[in-house]
Amino acid sequence: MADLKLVYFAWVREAIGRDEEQVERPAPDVTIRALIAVLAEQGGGHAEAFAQPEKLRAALDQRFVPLDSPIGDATELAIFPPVTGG
Amino acid sequence: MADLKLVYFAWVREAIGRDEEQVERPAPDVTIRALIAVLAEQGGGHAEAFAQPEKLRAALDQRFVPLDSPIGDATELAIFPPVTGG
Amino acid sequence: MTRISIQAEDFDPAAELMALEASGGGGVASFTGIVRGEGGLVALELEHYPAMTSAQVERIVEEALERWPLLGVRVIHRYGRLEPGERIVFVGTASRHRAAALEACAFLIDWLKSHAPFWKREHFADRTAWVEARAEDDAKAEGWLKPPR
Amino acid sequence: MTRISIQAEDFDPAAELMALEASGGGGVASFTGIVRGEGGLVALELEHYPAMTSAQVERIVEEALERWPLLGVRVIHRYGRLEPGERIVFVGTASRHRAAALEACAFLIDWLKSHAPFWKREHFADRTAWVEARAEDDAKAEGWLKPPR
Repeated sequence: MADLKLVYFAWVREAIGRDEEQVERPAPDVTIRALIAVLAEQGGGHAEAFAQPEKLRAALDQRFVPLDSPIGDATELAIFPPVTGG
Repeated sequence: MADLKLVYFAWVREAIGRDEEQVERPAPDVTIRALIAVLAEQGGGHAEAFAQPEKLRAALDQRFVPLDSPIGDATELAIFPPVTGG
Repeated sequence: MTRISIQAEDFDPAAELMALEASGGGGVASFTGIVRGEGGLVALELEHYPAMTSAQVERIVEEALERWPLLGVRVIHRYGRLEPGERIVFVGTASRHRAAALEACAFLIDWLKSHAPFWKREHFADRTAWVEARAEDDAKAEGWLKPPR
Repeated sequence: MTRISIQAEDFDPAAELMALEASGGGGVASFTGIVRGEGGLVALELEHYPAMTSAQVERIVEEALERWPLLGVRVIHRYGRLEPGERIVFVGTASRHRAAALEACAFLIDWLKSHAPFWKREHFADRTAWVEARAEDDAKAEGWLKPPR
């Protein structure tokens, strides 16, 4: 199965230094929270961006979901701060 | 003391056939309801306009008041149907 | 900026919005009432009580200014003969806070519809009829007697 | 008539109001959000999630259409760099019923402010800062989970 596409917005994007990247697809029952914990272990921008998961929100295939959702077979996972509207 | 000026609107005005008239000022403690009962006794348009007081509203010197308000020393009494806005 | 007009002439909502946008607020809310052409209506005729209307509208605008932090209020109410599709009434509000602008706009239009001294007559091809007050409108306006949300 | 635009360009609220007035409703409500220039703000920068924004806004407009008898809905949301006094967002609604137009307008702007995937960064002369989400906005939007008044 294809890699998982991650997209980042706002200060998450800035901390990581890129607006998207491909990562190796985890097992379908791995949650978003578990995935970003693994990514944070890379250190650097990922560690900074994912240090406080309570400040993060996520969308799977353009739908808001809780961080504890399993990634399943989604093709795009977005990680970002709470939205601040218009 | 000067006469009391009565002003009429909408179908009250049409029933009476004029938009204003002067009447002899009643004693200050006479209520609007009592005054229009007397006027209705004239018959004709006044009788028609004032036949159902529950369908009438009033203003004394451009302030909405209940029909049971005494006329006091007001200079203008308006009688009209419930307003129907814009 | 507070401005009230009771007039026979049409008005330009665009110009009113521009003026409200310039009042420095974060949000501008507006409501424009239009004559509906239902049931074969040919025209609506609005009669009002000139000596009372402006004073009453000024009072309710003052009340809105007390309740909400507004930077601008614009009220226009037409009278006379209006055909379907014509504008009858405009309420525009500007505020730093969107809820204040929206709530004050709703408050003012509810009041105008239920308490302003206007009477409407409907003209059809074969008859005319005075519009009767609707209890519903009164209920809307009374709702505002509670403190604002 | 339902139309949604997510765009960098400015828009003309007047033209939007005219289109809504022509939809045959008895009332048109609108809200225009403007960039406030407080605290020395030089510009606001709005970032969004394009693949998500339009789909989300379409969904919430559909919800408004289910809840209220609307004849027209217009939503415009800008992104990019905006200076104080510039328009950010527009919501316009038309309905035969003024309460429906006003409530749907408030519902849509509350949702856009609290749930649309936009992020704002404030630029000052000497620094920039991402705006933090306000619990208040969430509360406004959650209020709509109750049935409409």
